[in-house]
Amino acid sequence: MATQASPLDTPRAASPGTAGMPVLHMVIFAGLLVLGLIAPYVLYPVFVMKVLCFALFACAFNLLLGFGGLLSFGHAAYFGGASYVSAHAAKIWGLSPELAILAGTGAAAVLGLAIGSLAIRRQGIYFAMVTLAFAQMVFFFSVQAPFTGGEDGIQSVPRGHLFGLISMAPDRNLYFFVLAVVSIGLLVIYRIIHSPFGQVLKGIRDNEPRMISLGYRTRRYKLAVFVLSAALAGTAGATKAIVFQLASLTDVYWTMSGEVVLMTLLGGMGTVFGPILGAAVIVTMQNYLATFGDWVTIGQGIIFVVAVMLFREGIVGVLARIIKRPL
Amino acid sequence: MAEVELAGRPAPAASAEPLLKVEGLEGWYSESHILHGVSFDVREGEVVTLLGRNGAGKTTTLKAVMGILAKRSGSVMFEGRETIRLPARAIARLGIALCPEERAIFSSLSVEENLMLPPQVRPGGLTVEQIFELFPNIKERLSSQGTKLSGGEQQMLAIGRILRTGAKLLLLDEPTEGLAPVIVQQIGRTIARLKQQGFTIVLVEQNFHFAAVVADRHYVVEQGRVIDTIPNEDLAANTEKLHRYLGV
Amino acid sequence: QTTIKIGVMNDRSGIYADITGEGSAVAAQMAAEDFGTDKGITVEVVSADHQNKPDVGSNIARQWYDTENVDVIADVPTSSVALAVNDITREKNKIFLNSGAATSDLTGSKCSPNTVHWTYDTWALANGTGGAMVAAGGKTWFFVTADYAFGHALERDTSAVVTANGGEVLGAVRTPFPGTDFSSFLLQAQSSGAQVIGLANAGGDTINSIKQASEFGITQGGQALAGLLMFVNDVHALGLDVAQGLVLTESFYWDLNDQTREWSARFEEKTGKKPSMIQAGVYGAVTHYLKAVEAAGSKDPEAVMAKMKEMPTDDPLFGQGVVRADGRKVHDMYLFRVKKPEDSQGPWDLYETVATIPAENAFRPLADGGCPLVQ
Amino acid sequence: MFELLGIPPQALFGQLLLGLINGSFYALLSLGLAIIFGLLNIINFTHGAQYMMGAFVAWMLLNYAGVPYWGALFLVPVIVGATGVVLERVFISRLYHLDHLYGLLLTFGLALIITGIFRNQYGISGLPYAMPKQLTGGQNLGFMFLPNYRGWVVVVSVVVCLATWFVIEKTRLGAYLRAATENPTMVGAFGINVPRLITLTYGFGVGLAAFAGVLAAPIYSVNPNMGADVIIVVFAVVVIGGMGSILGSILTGFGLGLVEGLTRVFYPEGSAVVIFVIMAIVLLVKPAGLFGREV
Amino acid sequence: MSEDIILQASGLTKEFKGFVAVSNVDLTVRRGTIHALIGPNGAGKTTCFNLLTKFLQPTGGVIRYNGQDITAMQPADIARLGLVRSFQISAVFPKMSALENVRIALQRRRGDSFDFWRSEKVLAGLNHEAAALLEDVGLTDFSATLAGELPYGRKRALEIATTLALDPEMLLLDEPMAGMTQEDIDRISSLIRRISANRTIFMVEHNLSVVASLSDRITVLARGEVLAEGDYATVSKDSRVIDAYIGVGHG
Ligand SMILES: Nc1ncnc2c1ncn2[C@@H]1O[C@H](COP(=O)(O)OP(=O)(O)OP(=O)(O)O)[C@@H](O)[C@H]1O
Ligand SMILES: Nc1ncnc2c1ncn2[C@@H]1O[C@H](COP(=O)(O)OP(=O)(O)OP(=O)(O)O)[C@@H](O)[C@H]1O
Ligand SMILES: [Mg+2]
Ligand SMILES: [Mg+2]
Repeated sequence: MATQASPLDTPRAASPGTAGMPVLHMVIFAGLLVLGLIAPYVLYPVFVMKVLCFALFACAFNLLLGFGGLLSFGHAAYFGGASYVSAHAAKIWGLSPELAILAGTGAAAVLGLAIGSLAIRRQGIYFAMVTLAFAQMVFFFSVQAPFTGGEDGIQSVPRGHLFGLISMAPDRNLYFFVLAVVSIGLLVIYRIIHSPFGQVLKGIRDNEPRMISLGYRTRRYKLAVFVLSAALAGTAGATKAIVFQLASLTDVYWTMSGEVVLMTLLGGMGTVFGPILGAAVIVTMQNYLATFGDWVTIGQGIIFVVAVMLFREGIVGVLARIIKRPL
Repeated sequence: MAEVELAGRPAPAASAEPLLKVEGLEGWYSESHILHGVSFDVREGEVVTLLGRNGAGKTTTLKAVMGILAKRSGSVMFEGRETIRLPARAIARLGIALCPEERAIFSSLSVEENLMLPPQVRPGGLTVEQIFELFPNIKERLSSQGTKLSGGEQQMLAIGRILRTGAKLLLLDEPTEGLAPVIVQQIGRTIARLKQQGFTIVLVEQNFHFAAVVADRHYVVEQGRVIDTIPNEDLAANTEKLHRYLGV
Repeated sequence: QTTIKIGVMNDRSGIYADITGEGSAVAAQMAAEDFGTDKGITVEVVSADHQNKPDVGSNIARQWYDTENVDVIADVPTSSVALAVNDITREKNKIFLNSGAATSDLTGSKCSPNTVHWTYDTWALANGTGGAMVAAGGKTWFFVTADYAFGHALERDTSAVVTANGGEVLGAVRTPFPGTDFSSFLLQAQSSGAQVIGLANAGGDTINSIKQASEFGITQGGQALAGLLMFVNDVHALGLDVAQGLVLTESFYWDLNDQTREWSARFEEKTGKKPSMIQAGVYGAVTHYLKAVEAAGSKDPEAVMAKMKEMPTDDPLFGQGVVRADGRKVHDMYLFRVKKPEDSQGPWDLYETVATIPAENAFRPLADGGCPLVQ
Repeated sequence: MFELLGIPPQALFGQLLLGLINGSFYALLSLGLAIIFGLLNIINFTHGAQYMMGAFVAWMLLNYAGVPYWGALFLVPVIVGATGVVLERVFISRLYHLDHLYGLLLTFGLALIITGIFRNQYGISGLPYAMPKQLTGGQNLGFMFLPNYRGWVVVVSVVVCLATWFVIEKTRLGAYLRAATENPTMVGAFGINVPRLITLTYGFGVGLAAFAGVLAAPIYSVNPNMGADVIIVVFAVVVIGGMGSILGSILTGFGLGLVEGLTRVFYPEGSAVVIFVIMAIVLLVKPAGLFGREV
Repeated sequence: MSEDIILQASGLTKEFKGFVAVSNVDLTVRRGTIHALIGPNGAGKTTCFNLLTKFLQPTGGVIRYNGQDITAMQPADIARLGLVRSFQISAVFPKMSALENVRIALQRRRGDSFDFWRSEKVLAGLNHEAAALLEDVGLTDFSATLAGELPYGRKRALEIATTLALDPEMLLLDEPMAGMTQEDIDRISSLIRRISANRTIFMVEHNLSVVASLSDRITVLARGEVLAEGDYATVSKDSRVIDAYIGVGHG
């Protein structure tokens, strides 16, 4: 269900020949890394870490939407679910942060497998609604279940010691750990997109019955990408829990699913770098509008509408069109 | 009994003033420029064919005339009226009807609903009985879902439904594609009969022999232009030229 | 010449926006003005919306303390957020003047040397409503409980009080949170035949249950509804003909005495609404804090907290009182019954006082809270 | 007295009746969604917000213009429907040539805006809307006290649902609409004014939502979030019923109302998720939905 | 059953709510032959087709492929056995270039591509083979064009190339010539003849000249039942076939 408007569908994005990472992309990745390294010295580290977590979340989501052609409206389930698990792991089991995050990621993958195997039975908009509904189920579970602490959430989660050695309490230390996690996550996604597996996904998005007649068991591929996306979303959520020392209902509520869609759409779905930008923009906006209450909601709504009506390719998508290169 | 009704309506002699006059018609799909000034005309009561290789622009031409090609320019005069700027629905109301290449049978409608869908734009269309007489298969499957018909049955339905509307000019895009010879012959007869009834028809055809039987004139389309016109009577003389055009 | 920055953090868009929100910021501002500028203390009030989300709240708190050198955070309704801010305030060693939150943990297991809990808490509400209702003859109870930690706590505390006072709890039904249709749960409560139906829920849930209770003629049927967490604005929103007869506990009502009436009038000029007890609480807490700063001659948290706990409180809204070692501010509580429409003089004339619970037994005894600070 | 799992049978009837009442809201809303989706291929995420608007506009009419409930019942769907028409003309109509997911995203954004605005204007603690005198009080059915109003809700929504179903599945207009969703270009080429059809359809679907909103105003608190909560459940309802079928979404709506009602008695904690659980099961055994056409 | 029978369907039946589209059809396709299925519109050809490739589940009957009962199998798995189909309504990947269209099929032969950790470099190796297949169907000049923008005829050609890329043991073609110019028809026929060397081909086709020239064996279907079977000469003389299908005075 890729769309006329998304840059995916244009021949340049198809780029049959492209193998490995084009120079342009290497440059951009490098640039981002440099930014990431200097950011904590000019900006409030906790804020930047939030941006990083959401960047990863958005990219994971984009893997499913932009490249798997599946619009999930329930990605909060994996993001939030993972954050609960890693918070629990760090606080109750006393795991070190990296292990807690792994635990969260694993949990998200399992959840993704469970929900995904049901959801992929429906296509397109149904798929969106089904994922939304299941996410809502996870939400209700989180409200009632004892271990999630209901609406108090899991609070005062220890940041712990990396590998049991380096204290993560100082914001800077934690920051560079988070930067590392997120960068790895992003590179993994990049590789997935440009793998033979990625090609198959493209085919399925384009004409599923034909893929079947060619002998592809398309459901398994869809499920695979779904699980991958869920797991990576989990990594983001788990990391966030460590950063804010808190896992709460916000992260499993449907508005969170909406926000990640917005970030991806705004940045440019089906682009490699769009979601990162999208996340940065939205998180910043939330920060500055925080004092204005409803205006956050209204602002997000307006961005949604404007993005859909005026630049569906998203910011980065538009840039890509201008410089005539996939971004 | 169909014949009886038909008798009511004398076939008008082909008049001087063309019913459809296409001049310098240009057409685009988004960016790609497909029609580069197509010109041809059809007089009332005539059957003309557009011949040409795959991708020559025949279908696109019909779409442009019908007004469902998003980007088009030039001139399309119907009964002396310029239609190039009208929306498709207005053009249809003037009495032009299209039977598209891909048939466009509606899956959410029953066969009957499909048949009854197009509103009457003029008197003088065929009655449902006459249509059943032409295409018996349809009658048997009236209640089933439109797209559950076989490829051929769908084609018959697609033709049948525009015969009801009483449109004066019929645009038929490869009506015999995927049809069994019996049906092809049936359609041939139908077209002849419609002609005799005073319908005017533009026919896009691959099936050479078929075209030869029914048409008054053949326009050869190549790369978005009409490059030649061959009256049917001269067809024999021009076969090998035509073969060259069509790359046979 | 000390400058003090007070951050009023609360719900400005959600369910508690009316009882806290801008009104609390106004109250804090009023406290600063009434305190006066002549004492060499200049006060700046900033405010933010925590949307009832702990993550948003802690995020704001961190940023305020780390980058905008806020000295005090005030109000903070919604227990989950309050607990989060409680932690951060302690970690950063600042001061937290809570007025909006209900959880009694703030001065119990989770108590902090940097926190004062001013207006009310679940224990006080349960005690007020539960105790007084039983005393007034409401012996048998049935709970309609929102199915999450907070609802459970409310039910637990209240049933304890009810049984302690010789009442009996016939049962409870757990309702999904948040919910809109409570009719079927109310019917279950009705068929239980209990004299009192305790609504162990909050906000929209409470409002809907009360609406539907009146629709199904439950109060007409002779059963009494007890709101365990309700505020004057909720009653105002419901309207008297729906809410009449409902009993609830609050620590402040604009129409208590001349001082409250005078202050509330000023408040109404600025906001167009009568104050809720939470907004009143913000005023009281900030006033007391400023006095303590003046007395301590610095804004150093330890010194100021010490002063706040040492000096008796005195303000026009809550009268005399003290701040206990566990951070609990104690004062009288009141059991109100919602008036019948015909008895009401004006749009905000809503309550009649059923009982006054004296400060000494309005709140949980210092010893029972399990607060580490008092061991 | 004979009891079923500790529930006297009378009480059970009572609960079933209540279930039916919620069911009628599900039915009205999912019907509206189904129509809009069926004919415009758009998942109208704004539906919840428009349901909420219905309730609010009724409240405004009463408080600013003194229009009583009965007037609102007819005026509100028209007014809100009109706003829907505007939205369709200004925004949605620009998206038909695109993938459906854009429609979803757009309406989601619109929903955020609308709810945000109403929150700003009216706060969130909810506004009171009095029940029409004619419908206050209730019947004592022996096993329960049934407020007249609730009975009215059931009756009127059944009628509205069936009428709608008839128009779409059995009339010529309905045929146009169905055809237009599949291939608007061709239908246009037959001389039918497709854009207008679609606009009016959207307006109608929105009108249904608003109608449900008016029905809800007297029993649920009129507050800006009332739509957001219910819409997701309705999505599940629609998935269970299978969106292809109008009748399906109606029946599913009422049916699930009943099921939910029962859960409230036997396992209240689960009543919030029971519909989602059913959805999961349906997806397993009949992915197209109970009434959905396989495509 | 004997070695040289590759596909055998017995008692094949398909009902659509009451309407019997295919009733009790027995079909036997010999290895290495070109077998044509003809019949008037609505005879049940496409339905048969969908039954054989399991895109429809038969109401009754058994299908054996190389002696193996495949009646209960999934479409994808059938394809994996080397029994591959093309579609009557053309099926390409509209948003991929012609080359990619073919390559995605070639990729299938590498086995399942769940290797998301690999770079797509590994696919570049397939480009030559893909180009060769495009050459075969005369699409060399279009290899970079998006399939969606090819004219109908060329789409069909591309689709056949894609199907061939799977190097199937048996090929089922539904009206491969429909909507093609004589030029294309000739090219595709010769292509089909060429590939039939080491394959079995089963096709539905209306173009009788094609059927006549290509097929070794013909089964005539009418109203869902087998009307006649044999080589063109036999079938075209059969009186029932003539009035049911070919009609009087044809070419
Ligand atoms: N939707 C489209 N977008 C872009 N280009 C198109 C589209 N449809 C057709 N074309 C191009 O327009 C040209 C003419 O197409 P058209 O369908 O008119 O040819 P035709 O003469 O009808 O061929 P055929 O005999 O195969 O139907 C072709 O080159 C084709 O690639
Ligand atoms: N899914 C379906 N539901 C109901 N009837 C169907 C369905 N598919 C096909 N039919 C009917 O079964 C009969 C055979 O259809 P089929 O498509 O096999 O014919 P065909 O031989 O392919 O004809 P054509 O040469 O026109 O394609 C037709 O009468 C058709 O209406
Ligand atoms: Mg064509
Ligand atoms: Mg067929």
